Formats: sequence, C-alpha cells, structure tokens
Amino acid sequence: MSAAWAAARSAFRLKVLPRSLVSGGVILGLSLVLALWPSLLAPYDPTAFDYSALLAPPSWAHPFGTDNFGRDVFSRVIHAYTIDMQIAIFATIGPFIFGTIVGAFVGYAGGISEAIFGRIVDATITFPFLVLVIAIVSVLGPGLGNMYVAVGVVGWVFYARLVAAEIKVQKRLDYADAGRVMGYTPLRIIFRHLLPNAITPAIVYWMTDMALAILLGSSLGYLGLGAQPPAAEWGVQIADGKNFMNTAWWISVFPGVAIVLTGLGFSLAGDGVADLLRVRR
Amino acid sequence: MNATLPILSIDGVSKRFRGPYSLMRRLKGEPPLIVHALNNVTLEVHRGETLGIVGESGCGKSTLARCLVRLHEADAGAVRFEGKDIALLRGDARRAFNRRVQMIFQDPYGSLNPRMTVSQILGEALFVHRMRSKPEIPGRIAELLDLVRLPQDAAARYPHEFSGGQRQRIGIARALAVEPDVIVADELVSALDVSVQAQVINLLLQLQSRLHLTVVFVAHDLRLVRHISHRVAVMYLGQVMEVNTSEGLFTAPRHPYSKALLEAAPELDPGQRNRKVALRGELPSPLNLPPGCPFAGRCPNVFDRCRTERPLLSPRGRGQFAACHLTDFGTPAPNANDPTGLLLP
Amino acid sequence: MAMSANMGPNGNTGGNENAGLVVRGLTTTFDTPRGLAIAAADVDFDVAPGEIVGLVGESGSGKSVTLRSIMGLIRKPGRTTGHVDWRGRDLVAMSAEELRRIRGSEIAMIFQEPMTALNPVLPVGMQIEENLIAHTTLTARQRRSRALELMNIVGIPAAERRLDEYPHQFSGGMRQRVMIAIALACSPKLLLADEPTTALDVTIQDQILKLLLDLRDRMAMSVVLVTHDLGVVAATCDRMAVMYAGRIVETGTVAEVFARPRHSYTRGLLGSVPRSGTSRTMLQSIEGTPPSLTNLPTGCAFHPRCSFATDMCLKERPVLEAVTSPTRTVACFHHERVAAAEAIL
Amino acid sequence: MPLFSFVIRRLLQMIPTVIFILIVTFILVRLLPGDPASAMLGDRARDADVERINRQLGLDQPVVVQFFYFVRRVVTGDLGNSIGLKVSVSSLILQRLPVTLMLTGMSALIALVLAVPLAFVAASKRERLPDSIIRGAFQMGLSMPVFYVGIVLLTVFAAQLKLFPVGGYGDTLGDRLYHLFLPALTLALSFAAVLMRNLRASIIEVMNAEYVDFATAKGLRSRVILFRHILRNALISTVTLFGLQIGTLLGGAVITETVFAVPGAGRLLIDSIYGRDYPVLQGLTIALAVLVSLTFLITDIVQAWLDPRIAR
Amino acid sequence: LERGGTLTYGRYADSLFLDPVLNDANVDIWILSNLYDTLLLPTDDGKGVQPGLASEYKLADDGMNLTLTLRDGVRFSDGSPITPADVAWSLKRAAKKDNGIWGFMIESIDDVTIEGDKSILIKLKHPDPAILAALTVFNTAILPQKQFEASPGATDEEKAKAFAEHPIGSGPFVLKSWDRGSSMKLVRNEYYWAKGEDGQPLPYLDGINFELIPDDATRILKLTSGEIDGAEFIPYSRVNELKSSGNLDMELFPSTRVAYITLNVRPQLGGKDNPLSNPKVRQAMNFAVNKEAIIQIVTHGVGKPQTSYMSTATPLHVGDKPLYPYDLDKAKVLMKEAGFEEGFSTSILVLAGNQDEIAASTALQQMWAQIGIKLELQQVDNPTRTQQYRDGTFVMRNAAWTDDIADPNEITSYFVYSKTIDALHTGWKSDEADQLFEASQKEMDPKKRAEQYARMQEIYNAEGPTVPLYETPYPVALSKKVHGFLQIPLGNNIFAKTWKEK
Ligand SMILES: Nc1ncnc2c1ncn2[C@@H]1O[C@H](COP(=O)(O)OP(=O)(O)OP(=O)(O)O)[C@@H](O)[C@H]1O
Ligand SMILES: Nc1ncnc2c1ncn2[C@@H]1O[C@H](COP(=O)(O)OP(=O)(O)OP(=O)(O)O)[C@@H](O)[C@H]1O
Ligand SMILES: [Mg+2]
Ligand SMILES: [Mg+2]
Repeated sequence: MSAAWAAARSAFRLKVLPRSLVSGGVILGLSLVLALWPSLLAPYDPTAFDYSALLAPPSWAHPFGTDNFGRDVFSRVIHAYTIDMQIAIFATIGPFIFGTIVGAFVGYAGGISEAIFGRIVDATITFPFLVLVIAIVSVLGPGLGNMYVAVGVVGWVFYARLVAAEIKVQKRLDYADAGRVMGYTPLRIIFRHLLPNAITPAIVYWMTDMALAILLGSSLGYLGLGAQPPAAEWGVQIADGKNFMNTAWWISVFPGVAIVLTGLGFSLAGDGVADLLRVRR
Repeated sequence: MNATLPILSIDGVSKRFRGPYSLMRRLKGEPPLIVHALNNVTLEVHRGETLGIVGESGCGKSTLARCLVRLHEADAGAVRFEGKDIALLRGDARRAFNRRVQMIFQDPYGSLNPRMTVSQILGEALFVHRMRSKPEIPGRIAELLDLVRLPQDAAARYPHEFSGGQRQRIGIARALAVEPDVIVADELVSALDVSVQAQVINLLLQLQSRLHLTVVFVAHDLRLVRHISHRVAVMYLGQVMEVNTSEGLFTAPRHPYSKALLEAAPELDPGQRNRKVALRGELPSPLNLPPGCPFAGRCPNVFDRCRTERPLLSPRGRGQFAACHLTDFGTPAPNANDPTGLLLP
Repeated sequence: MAMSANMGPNGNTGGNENAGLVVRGLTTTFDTPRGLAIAAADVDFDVAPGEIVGLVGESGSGKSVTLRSIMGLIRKPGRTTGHVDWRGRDLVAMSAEELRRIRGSEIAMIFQEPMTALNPVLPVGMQIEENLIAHTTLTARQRRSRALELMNIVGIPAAERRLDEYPHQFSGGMRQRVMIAIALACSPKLLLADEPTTALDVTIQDQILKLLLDLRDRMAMSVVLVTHDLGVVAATCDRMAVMYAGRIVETGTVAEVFARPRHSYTRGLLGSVPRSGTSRTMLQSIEGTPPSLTNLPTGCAFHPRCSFATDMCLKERPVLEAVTSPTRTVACFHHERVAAAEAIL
Repeated sequence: MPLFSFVIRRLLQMIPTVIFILIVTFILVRLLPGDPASAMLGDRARDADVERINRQLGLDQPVVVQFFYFVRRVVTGDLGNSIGLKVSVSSLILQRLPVTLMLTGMSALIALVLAVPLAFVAASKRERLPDSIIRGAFQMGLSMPVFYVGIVLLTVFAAQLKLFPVGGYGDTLGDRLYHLFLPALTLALSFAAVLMRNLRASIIEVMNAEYVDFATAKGLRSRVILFRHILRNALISTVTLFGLQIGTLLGGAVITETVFAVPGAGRLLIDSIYGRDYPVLQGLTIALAVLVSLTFLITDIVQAWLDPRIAR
Repeated sequence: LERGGTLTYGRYADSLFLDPVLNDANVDIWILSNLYDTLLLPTDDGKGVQPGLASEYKLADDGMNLTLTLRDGVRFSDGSPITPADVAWSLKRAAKKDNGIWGFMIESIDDVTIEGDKSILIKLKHPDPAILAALTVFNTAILPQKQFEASPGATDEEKAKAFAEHPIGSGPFVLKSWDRGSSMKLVRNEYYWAKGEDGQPLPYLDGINFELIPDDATRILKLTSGEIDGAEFIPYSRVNELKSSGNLDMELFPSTRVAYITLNVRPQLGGKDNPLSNPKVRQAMNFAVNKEAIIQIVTHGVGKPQTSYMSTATPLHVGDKPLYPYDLDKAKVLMKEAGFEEGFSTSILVLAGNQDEIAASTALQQMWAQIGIKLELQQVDNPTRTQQYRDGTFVMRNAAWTDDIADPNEITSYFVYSKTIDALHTGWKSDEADQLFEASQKEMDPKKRAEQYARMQEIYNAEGPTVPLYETPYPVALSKKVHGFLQIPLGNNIFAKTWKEK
C-alpha cells in the first residue's frame, strides 16, 4: 500500500515544476496579462484628469487614491504594466541575443578575441553602469527607444561574459571533442552542442536582468530620461509622488509595491528556471 | 613484422603543451614551461588488430589517442592513416578521415551532449556524414541501437536517463553510426562498474569481429588490456617503453617498468599475496624531463648509463620492442644469474 | 530484523575494549524528491581488533553510506537507525559531543577522493594539526613534530617543507597519503577507508595498500576497506562483505568467498574480471543494471539479474544467515546451488 | 613572489582598460548635445558670450586636437580646471572622491555585516521558513529603487525617530561616519541582497563539500568547521562578486548622494554631465576607472590569499 | 531682537564663482549681496533705489552725468578703506566689454572719474533711465583694486578666480570657508557700515552656514527636524503642508518670477510650415489653457495668473486682469479661423526631472488636446535644451524668468526686443515694439517711459511668442525662531537684518 503510494508520489513529484518557477511564473503571467490587457482591471483612463479629485486618498472609487492631476493611481499602476513589462523585455532581449552570440564565439575561439573582449569587459564593469546609460541617453535623447539602445550598448557584455565563461568550460568536455571527432563544423559544435549547455547562466541572469531593467527604467524615469509623461510608468509615478510622500503617500507607494512584486516574480522565475534547466547527469 | 601496410602509423610523434608562464619567468627572459606529453612516439596499428596502450596516469595515453584522431596536432612527426599524413588532410578528405577513424571517450557522463536525445545524437552523425538519406535515418538508428543492445525506446530519451554502461553503448553507437574502420577507445570502461565493464567489453569484442574494426584500446587496467589486445604498448612519461604481444608482455615483460607495473597490479588470488612494494616513487613531472631514461629515477635495475643516455625503442625479437639499455632484460633464458628472469611461473 | 545468527567472531556485545566494531541493523534512508531511498538496509557486520574487513559492491550499493553512517556523517534529509557498537558503546545513540570526541581519535576515516576531501585553502600541515588540536593537549611544537612524524610514516619526502604547502601542490598519491596521515594523527583503533586507492595508479595503489598493511601490523588497528576492486580485497583483506542494493548479501573470509561464492552476485562479480589465459573471450558479465534505490524489486533485489532466480526470490526477501560457519553468511535461498555451480575460470 | 608577479601583471592589464575608458568618455562627452558655455550661461546667454567662452576653453578646435592636448596634460599629471566650478579638477577629485570612497566602503561593510550571518542562517535552514523570510526580505531590498529606499529610510530613521541626521556630511571623522550611515545603509541593501544570494548558494555548496565531511570526521568542533572550513571557502566566490559590485555601488552612489546631500564624487559626476563640464567628467572617469581597477586588484589579491590555488 | 548666533540655511544648489562680474548664475547672484556691497541698494519691494555705499547721488538734468558721494569711513572686510579709486576701477571693470555677461546693464557708462576724495563722476554715452537701478545690481559691486590686482594670475579672469576663493568685499558678511558642493560658511563683517535697530553695526548674526541639500524632500526634512534654520525653494506642493506646521514660518516673498511657455514662431521649422507662426494659433493656445487649473496642479494654489508678460513686481507693469481667461470656445473658433480646425502635432522641451515643468506640460498636453493639438513631451537636460533654444530649432519649451534689476528693461530686452536674443530665440519681431524699446532706453521722462512700456506690453501680450502660465512668489521656509530674513523680488537673499532667537 505504502509502496504504491510512494510510487504515485514520486511519479507526481517528477512531473511537477520547481516550486519557485510556479510562483514566479504565476506572478509574471498575471503581469503579462495586465500588460497586454490593462483595461481588464483598470477602471479609469490612466491619463484622464479629474480636477475635482486632486490628491484624493484611497477610497472605493479610487482604490489607490488619485495623484496631483486627479488621475486614478490604481489605473495608472495597472497601465504601467504595459510599459514596464515592455522595458523588461525590450531592454534585455537584444543584449541577451547579441551577448550570447558574441560570448559563444569568444569563448570558443579564445586567444586574441578573448583578450580584446576581456578589456571590453574590464572597461564596462569599471564604468559606473548608470552613469554610462545616462550619458548615452543624453546623447541620443530621452525616451524608451533610446533607453533600450543605451542599456543594450552596455548590457550585452554581461551576457557575453557569462556565456563565454561557460562555453570555455563546455568546450573542454568530452562531448565537444566527440563533435570534433565526428567531423562537425565549429559552427555546429558551438550552436548545436555547446550553447544549449552553456546558456543556462545567461538565461538565469536574463531573469534577474529583466527585474534590473525595470529598476533602471524607473531610475531613468525618475531622472526624466525614461518613459515620457503622461505615460504611466512606475518610476515616473514614484518620481511624481516624491513631493507628496508626506501628504499623499499613495501616489508613490503603490507603484513601489508593483516594482517589488514584479521583481520578486522575475527573481523567483530565475531560480525556477535555473532548477528546471539544471543538467541532470 | 606484418608486411601489409599498417592502417595507422605513428611516426616519431611528439606533443608539447605550454605550461604556466608567469610574469616572473617572462621578466627573467626564461621560456615558458613546457609539458612534454609525447616524446618521439613510434607505433603501428594493423588492420583488424587491437592495440592496447597502458601506462600510469599522465603518461600521455590520451594525448596519443587524441593525436590519432587529430584532436591534437602533433608538434613533430606524423600520424599516417593508410599511408597519408593526416595533418595534411583538408576539407572533404579531413571529413572522410574523421568518419573513418572514430574515438570513444572515457567519461560516460561527459561525452554525450546532455541536451540531445539519443536519436538526435545518432541522427546528427548520420545526417552530417550523409550516411543515409533522411527517411532512412530512423531505421538506421533502430539498427544501431540493436547493434549495441539498447532497447528501442532508448531513442527518445536523454543521456541522463541511462546508466553509465548504457551511455558508453550510446557512445559506441555514435562512433559506429559513421561506419568507421578504426576505433580509438580512450579508457572506455574505467568509469564503469566491474559487472558492467564486462558487458561493454563483450560488446566491443563482438562488434570488432563482426565489423572488422581496428581498435586502439587505451586503458590503465592491465588485466583488461591483456584480455582484449593482440598487442600492447606500455607508455611512461610520454614515451613508449615496450611494445609486445599481449601474451609476451604478460609472461615475459622486456622492460623493468612493464614488470613493475604487472607486479603492482593485485592478483585476484588471495593465496598469492606478497608484502613487497613493486615500485617506489611516483611518475616524475613531465615539465622537466631527465636527460637519460625517464624511468631511471624509479628503476630497480638502474645503472649509470641510464641517467645520461636515453634508450631508444629497439627490437627484442618476435614482434617485441623495448626501450631499455638492458637489452636482455626479461629474456626467458634459463640463465640463473639473471635476477630479473625468475619472476615467470 | 534478521540478524541473530550472525554475531561474528566477537559475538558478545558487552562493553569491552576488545569488542571492536559491531554493526547491527544499520539502516540509512534519504528522503528524495523521487521518494524514500534506502541506501543502507539492515547492515550487520563485525570488525575484530586488528582485522581488515573488505566491503565490496558496485557503485551505489551503499558502501560509502554505510561508512558514513558509522561515523554519524549522514545529514538531513538522510536518517540513520540501528546500532553501531564501538567498544560496547552505541555510536548512533551517542550525543553529538561524545561522538565528536571519538571521531578522528578512536575512529578515523579516509575518503574516496583525495582531491575533494582535503580543504583546498588550508596548508596540509594545518589540516593534520587540526586533528591533534581537537583531540590532544599537545603544544604547538609537539603538534608540528607529530605532523612531521606522520608525514614520514606515510612516506612523503621533504616533509618539513611540504607541511606548509597546499593540497593542490601535491600529486594524487601524495594527497591520499596526506589524508592517511590525518586519519592516523591520533593513532585510531579503527580506520574506515572508503576506496582509498580508486583514484590512484596501480603502482601507487600498491604502495598505499602495503602501507595500510604495515600500519595495521604496527598499530594493531582494525580497518574497514571499501573497494569495488576484488583484486584489492584479495591482496589485502582478512574477511570481506559483499553489498548489493544497500544490503550485505554475503560475508566470509576472503579465501572462502573467492574459492566458493555462495551468492550469485558475488559469483558474477568474480566472473566479470578478466583472468590470465582468457584472452579475447567473452567475460561472464552480470546482465542488466543495478536497481534504483527508490524503486527496488520485490523479494531479492538481485533476482532480475540472477540466473538462479526462482519464483520464491521474486516474492520473498532472503535474510542474511550463517551457513558453513558463524562467520560465513549469505542472503540467498539458492546458495547451495550457487556454491555447487561450476567454478569460475 | 608569485603574488608580486600577479600584482604587476594585473597593473599592466589596467593600462589598456583606462585608455579605452578615456577614449570612450572623451568621444561620448563630445557627442552630448549642448556645450559647456550654454550649460553655464543658461537661457540668457548671447551668442557672442557663448562663442567667447568656447574659444577660451579651446572647444573650437577639432576633437582630435583637443584629445591630443588632453592626453598630453594627463600624462604630466594635470587634469585641467573645472569649467563650471573654476577650480582644478584634481583638487575637486581629491575633495569628493574620499567621501564617496567612505560611503561605498561603509556600505560594503554594512552589506557584509548584513549578508554574511544571514546567509549562514538561510543556508542552514535551507528551504525552510527562516530561509524564505530572509530571502524574501533581501529580495525586497533588491527590487526597490535606491532613491525610494533612501527617502523611506530618511523619513523613518532621521525625521521620525531622529536616530540619524537628515543627510549632509560632517566635519570630524566620527561625525562623518554618523552622517554617512543612512546613505551607506541605503546603498548596502541591494548590495547585501546580491551578496546574500551568492553567499547562500556557495555556503550550501561548501557545506556539501567532502572536505567538510572530512573535517567532521576528524572530530572538529562545529565552530571550527564553520569558520575555518566553510566560511573561508564560501567567501572565495563571493569576493569576486564583491569586487565586481563595487562599480555598481559607485553607480548607486550617484543617486544616494543626491538624496542624502552627500558631497561626493557620484554627484559631481552627474553634475559634470549636466554641466557639460568636460574636464571634470574626464578626470573623474579616469579616477573612478583606476579606483575600480584597484578594487578588482585588491579583491583578486584577497581572493588569492583566501584561495592558494590562484596565484601560482 | 537678539544678536549673535549662526544661522544654517539649506540651499538647493551650491554657488559656482563668487566674482560679481564674471559669474553666470542665480546661485551666485542671489547671495553675492551678502559679501559685496553696491553703491546703491534696491528697496525692499524691489522697485526703488536707496543709498548704499554712496550716501548721496545726483543725476544731471540732461541725464548724461551721475555724481555719487561715498559714505564716510566705509571699509572693506579686511579693514582697508574704500576709496573712489576702488569705485572707479570696479565700475570700469564691470562695464568693460566682454567682461562677463552682465555688462549690458551698464552699457551706457562711458567713463568713471574720481572727483576729490569722496566723489565719483559717471559719464554716460546717452541718457539712461535705468542707470540708478543698474547701480544696485551685483555686477557693480565695489572691490578693493589693490587686493584684487595682487591676486596671482596673469589675466583678469585668473586673478578673479584666485580672488574669489577668499573674496574681500564690504557686504555684511565675509566668506570664512567653502567646501564646494557641501557647505559654505560666512561670518560677520566687523567693518560693515549699516546700523541695526539697536544702533549697533549690522549684521545681527555672527555667521551663516549655507548647507547644500539638492533634494527637496531632504531639505525639508532637515528643516522640520531642526537641523537647519531655513530652506529655500520649497516645492509648491509642500507649501500648504508647511504653512500649517506649528514651528515653521512658511514665507512667500513677492518675486519677479514668471513661468511661461516659449513658442518658436519662425514660419518654417525643420523644413515644414510652422503653425505656431500664426498669431491666431498662439491666441487659441492661450485661451485653451486653464490657468487656474495649472496654478492648482503645479503651484498648489501658491501662484497667480499673469496679467502681463512681466510680473506685477516689475516696475512699469500694467494690467489688472489675467491674460487670456480660459475660453475653449473662443480657442476653437480661433483655430478654425487660422485653418487648423483639425489641430496639429507638436512637441515641447521639458527639463528632465523637473516636476513643475512636467506637471505644467502634462496639463497643457491635456488642455491643448481639446483644440486638437497633440503635444509630445521631450525631457532633456539643460545644456541640450539651451542649445536647441539658442539654435532656434526648438518648437516649444518651458521657461521661467526673474529680474536682476529693478527696471522693466531687462525682461523687455530679452522678451520683446528682437535684437538681444531674437525675442527669447523665438524669431518673433515687432518693429513697433523694437522702436519703442530703443526709445525707452533713453527716455528720461518717467511718464513717457511708462507709456512706452504700456504699449509694448499691449503688443506683446496680444500676439507675443509666449504662453504665460503664472507668477509665483519665492517660497522660503524658516524656523519660527528666525526673524528679519528677506528675499527681495529680484531674488537676493538679504541676511543683514536677520536675527535668531536663542
Ligand atoms: N591541453 C593540455 N594542456 C596542457 N597540458 C596537457 C594538456 N593535455 C594533457 N596535458 C598534459 O600532458 C600530459 C599527458 O596527459 P594525458 O592526458 O595524455 O595522460 P593520460 O596518460 O591520458 O593520463 P590519464 O590516465 O590520467 O588519463 C599530462 O602531464 C597532462 O597534464
Ligand atoms: N545525501 C544523499 N541524498 C540522497 N541519496 C543519497 C545521498 N547520499 C547517498 N545517496 C544514495 O545512496 C546510494 C548509495 O550511495 P553510496 O555513496 O554509499 O554508494 P557506494 O557504494 O559508495 O558507491 P561508489 O562506489 O560509487 O562510491 C546511492 O544510490 C546514492 O544515490
Ligand atoms: Mg587519459
Ligand atoms: Mg562511495
């Protein structure tokens, strides 16, 4: 009896995804739904003014209160999912892909390319990231598009570094040699064999990076270099509410909660993905 | 010696690796440290035979095996496949060579891409070398699985779902997929359990006779090498110390090192115990090779010449070669004065 | 609990200095995501003072877990039950502090991998002296000279200098010696050696095994020697126990077991090893693969791979029982048939 | 000796990095729209004034020429004068950088003090309630924008509880430490979260290492095992991360210094971007690059000291 | 009244350069009067002139000569006497062409001569109705010639740099130490000439500590926690909150500050026709702006609607009704008349991170949307904006203005007169206004000059290139213990008569 039970349990457990992936996935899934269809939940137009309800505290009509324009904070927080999830994805996908490809080549080729890349890495991590991004955004002009470019110019290095390091490990393993002995081309070995095994840290980092991108987006929004008003974006909202911390805390607190929650989602998902992709040997 | 052309010949191959090169050495203008992994190795592999290669860890067995399949390029000397120097092969010729000389690796866990299923692993080999047309590939995969005695449902599974022995069979199947002439097996079974080792060895023996394979069998387990090989080469510190037929080596080793190696291996018979240490000391570092015989430091029969002059591999009759100044070492002569001859039963 | 018949040479378990180690019903389980893994089940065996007992079995059969359970090294999610009587006191029931005092002083352990068992960031001298600090009142100077002495005992040249070096500066054989030196630091009465030579070359293995024999003689120490190499057992041990899937399936003196194995698994093990004069013949392999510990076959765990198996083996689990003498035990319904089967070779 | 060669090698490696950064900065700042004169003079400037000032600053020359002059001066150790503040850049850097160093140093310290013990607790109570609480809390620290954390800490600890001063920098050393505590804490939170995460993972890994079992088998006391065997090994990988994060920490200082009115280099950097104060921006970038490189060097040395396998 | 004590004052930004002539920014200008003294001083309402270092002054009837008499016994802060030579040298330095950017205010000065041991004669190139007001402005401050010239450096600029590190002036305070970017400490000038209510020399305070706290929230926190005694630039959103707090005085000092949107009215912009060049469009945009709403949203009721482009605190201001009362219908009609019934898309430059500008622009975006104008906000940093502004390539921008001189000529020269900076770089030009301005610069008859200014305001307010938003006072919060602090409409922080309860 108990043996049957144990067998059933083990079968069940095996199919089950890592717990953190499930909880992270649920948070992110919901976020994505809100990002795609914010009007499902948001009762008001996020940019509509209401002069009769400036700085109104949370109430049934406005669950998160209103801001200094009388805009519904709840609707703004919800609508901000669209922009912030977009930031999370767009600011990181380019660096992820480009960095992964560069990292794969550098890690495989080694030698001079590795030395050059090493200096680029040094320079990049030596330069305060935020400052560099600010400078680049200042050159290109504010706005999300340019922010993606700025983040991408710097961000790919980290992916490339992770992938290169992992490829260096992987290329010494027997299965890589096996590929060479089979007469496979380097391209096939890199992309068909090594990369799938080397990319896990990059994917895990990607999860974290998406959370970081939202934070960076907020910081830039706060500095006025990210999303442009009247768009609802959490960083912009926090910046909007900064002067009202004492009198209307709800303007900045709720977007703050949203940031933390989404960050948590990404981080849990990252842990989960790491679990899921761990090579079983 | 066999008059026919050897399928693989190794002709004075040397391989060096660059060791750590500290700034201190650079500043002093000293050259980087060099690991002498192979020194002037000469060997022949004949069609259809199994050549065993034994030696202690770090003596260069794997390096040699890798030179054979061109995972390493030799620094000096040449490896010839059917008389052609493999270092000169380019493009299609190189691919053809790669197809015909395959390698199987030691680590059953590391040698298979963990993210590919068995059918992907085998299918890729078949596809890249155009061994079969696309629709025929699944059938061929089934045949291969059958050949290495894996169940058919193995095709859809990932390496981690198999035991070590099964994985080695997948490795063998991958090598066989391209229908090679030569298989270089580097420590094929050392990572496996005794009971499973036997399965894989049996499989290799069967396949060899069925497919007329030539096998280079690299291992450190003397019992295994003796069991499977026609001829055996004993290596020490990047050099071949002795080449002998399997029986010849085990009954009358012609090199003191071979003898010590045999003595050190524990006998399976509890009645044959002894308390004498077979060989003292350890393998010296390949970073700075001694000028004379590499074994001089540990050899019980050492004399002055050994320390200054490196003995060359020279014939000892009946297909035997040894690199030792004691040319009559191990001769099965009834000469009672020879202290080294008494070992043989 | 099935054990009463097997009390070993020191059947009296009363607390006395000469009792040695008496293991009874030692069971260790792990709660894994795949279910409960019974890594060691009902393990019974004894070790008399001065005796070397070999523990053999294939990978994953629970040899290391047994040793670790004796030392109380099983961590969550693992759990150990049963009795380990050391000189009359039960180690399993002992308080952590009492156990700590015994570990490293009366009972010492050598680990399988000298590479990973030594702390890479501490000089080896420190790692030896640590043991002395924990269990003796020696002064720093005395500790240092004891460490030097130990290095000499295990045969590490230039000990004075090497004490300050780090593990990575030692070769594999030297590291294993360092580990032995650490284990010997407080002159233990029992040495648990977990595959001390598996990672080493034959010549080094030979040196280390001979060293162990020497030490046993000089210090009247008992040794449990875990290995999967039957040759090592044949060359070193007095008695042996064979494990399969977490259970001991056969015990006896080495000579008895080698001459006439009474368990089909033992028989298979002996058959899988190539012997002289069997060149290029099929080996007697044990077909199939070892079972998963979370999903053991019913009845005798070995029955799916056993050529002697009958319906009974499928339904009922044989217990370990004394056969010809109190120290000759086997867990097989058909041990007479196995013993009578034609000799291996 | 090995350490010495190691240090020399690393120092030599810094040179191309610094040159690379120098070029990038130089080009980047000149790509920024707007010039120092407009930045300085603001809306009321007339064209003639702007031109005059740009001429005085040599900004009418081609960029290559400017770069040449700049490098020539840097080689002689002269970083030039600030355009906006009208003092020498080196004196500015000497005045501001130590503040930021102290701030980052303190926050690194606080991060360690927070992360190390809690990582131990989390690792040993792995997957249980304390672990979840600790990880959750640190995750929050990681997910909150720095400026937000700063304002919250200020409001609670300085304004409400009056435990700390509201920003500023002090005069005496003790006073400064006291002033810098809250900003350092703000910076430390996300840093601690990253450290904790990494340390927890490596502690778990080290705890499962064979040498820890071997140490237990030697009969060592658990305290000895913890400190001598586990902590030291777990710190090795964390030290690298620690070094890498210093750059990030300096980046975070930019915002923290503004929120807490700390007159540090981070704020100077931002001001110099907004003020198009090229000499300050360039000088400061070099200083920071050298500094961060030195930090890497130091962490490498610490790591080499912790891990004898490295410096061969 | 209590003497003594040090006042700690929180500033939003640090000073850059403490030379009266060569400085560029308000952060310097607004505190310079504490270190340096001018011959004449602005009255507290910022509209008039009163004696300063000069106890008497007399403008000749033809308006071509000005005679000033130095006050008895006035000294610099190092104790040396102030001589007419110092005065003449200082004024000539200030008036020298290309010396700094403020020279335009005294461009009428032709020569300065010493008349005896007390008097100075200023000869003008042409009659200048604003000359007296100009002599209250910071750049005409009197410096000690000898000490200045003894400063290291070859050029005037280098000497000024060195001198300004330890400036010697005759203001009520002396610079004691300056930790750039952090704090600036002033102590009282023992030699200051003015007397307090108690008959003793001013100032009352022993010193002032300026602390630099750029973050608004932090500055207020420091004030409420009692760490500082006063804080400038209180965000409007916090004014009402601080007004109701018990231990603070929330002061709203009348100012000349106006906030407005500048529109580029060139006919072509970026190769396309520019709708903003049409006066009807500009009027429509003006009518479409609900100023009351903006004042609520941005200034939280602190500001008031503008009645002319110049603030009510500027001399010769006219107008008592808010410009362009909110009238959406009229706006729509005007748009239709202008041919923009469908509206158009346009953009506005906003200073990145500036909450007031963001709020105002966001509100404008909404309001103008109602007449079909789609407004895009572009946040940029200051130099970027300034460059686009100066190049005349911007479309619209947020802006604010404060006077430096107690005369309407400064603001009018920038806003209206096309030859200064193209009327705020907008490309707007009215020949009539230009002529009026030129005439008013020499018009010595106050009544006539007032008429000229009334007309100029009429023209500009009707079709000028700006959208006036609001005028606001200077919000300064002070501890209840602080008395007698004054920020005059020109922005100058006057600490001379400030005192602090113990
Ligand atoms: N890629 C490499 N770079 C530097 N040194 C190498 C490299 N590969 C092998 N070596 C060195 O060459 C020598 C021979 O190595 P090799 O792997 O051939 O030995 P082996 O006989 O196969 O040993 P094992 O039994 O341990 O596999 C060793 O000293 C090894 O350290
Ligand atoms: N901490 C653990 N958690 C779960 N399962 C474990 C743990 N430790 C050991 N096991 C399981 O217990 C079984 C016995 O392992 P053990 O290490 O004792 O094998 P062994 O006989 O020593 O094998 P080897 O020859 O490979 O050392 C294995 O199946 C292993 O997977
Ligand atoms: Mg090898
Ligand atoms: Mg084991």
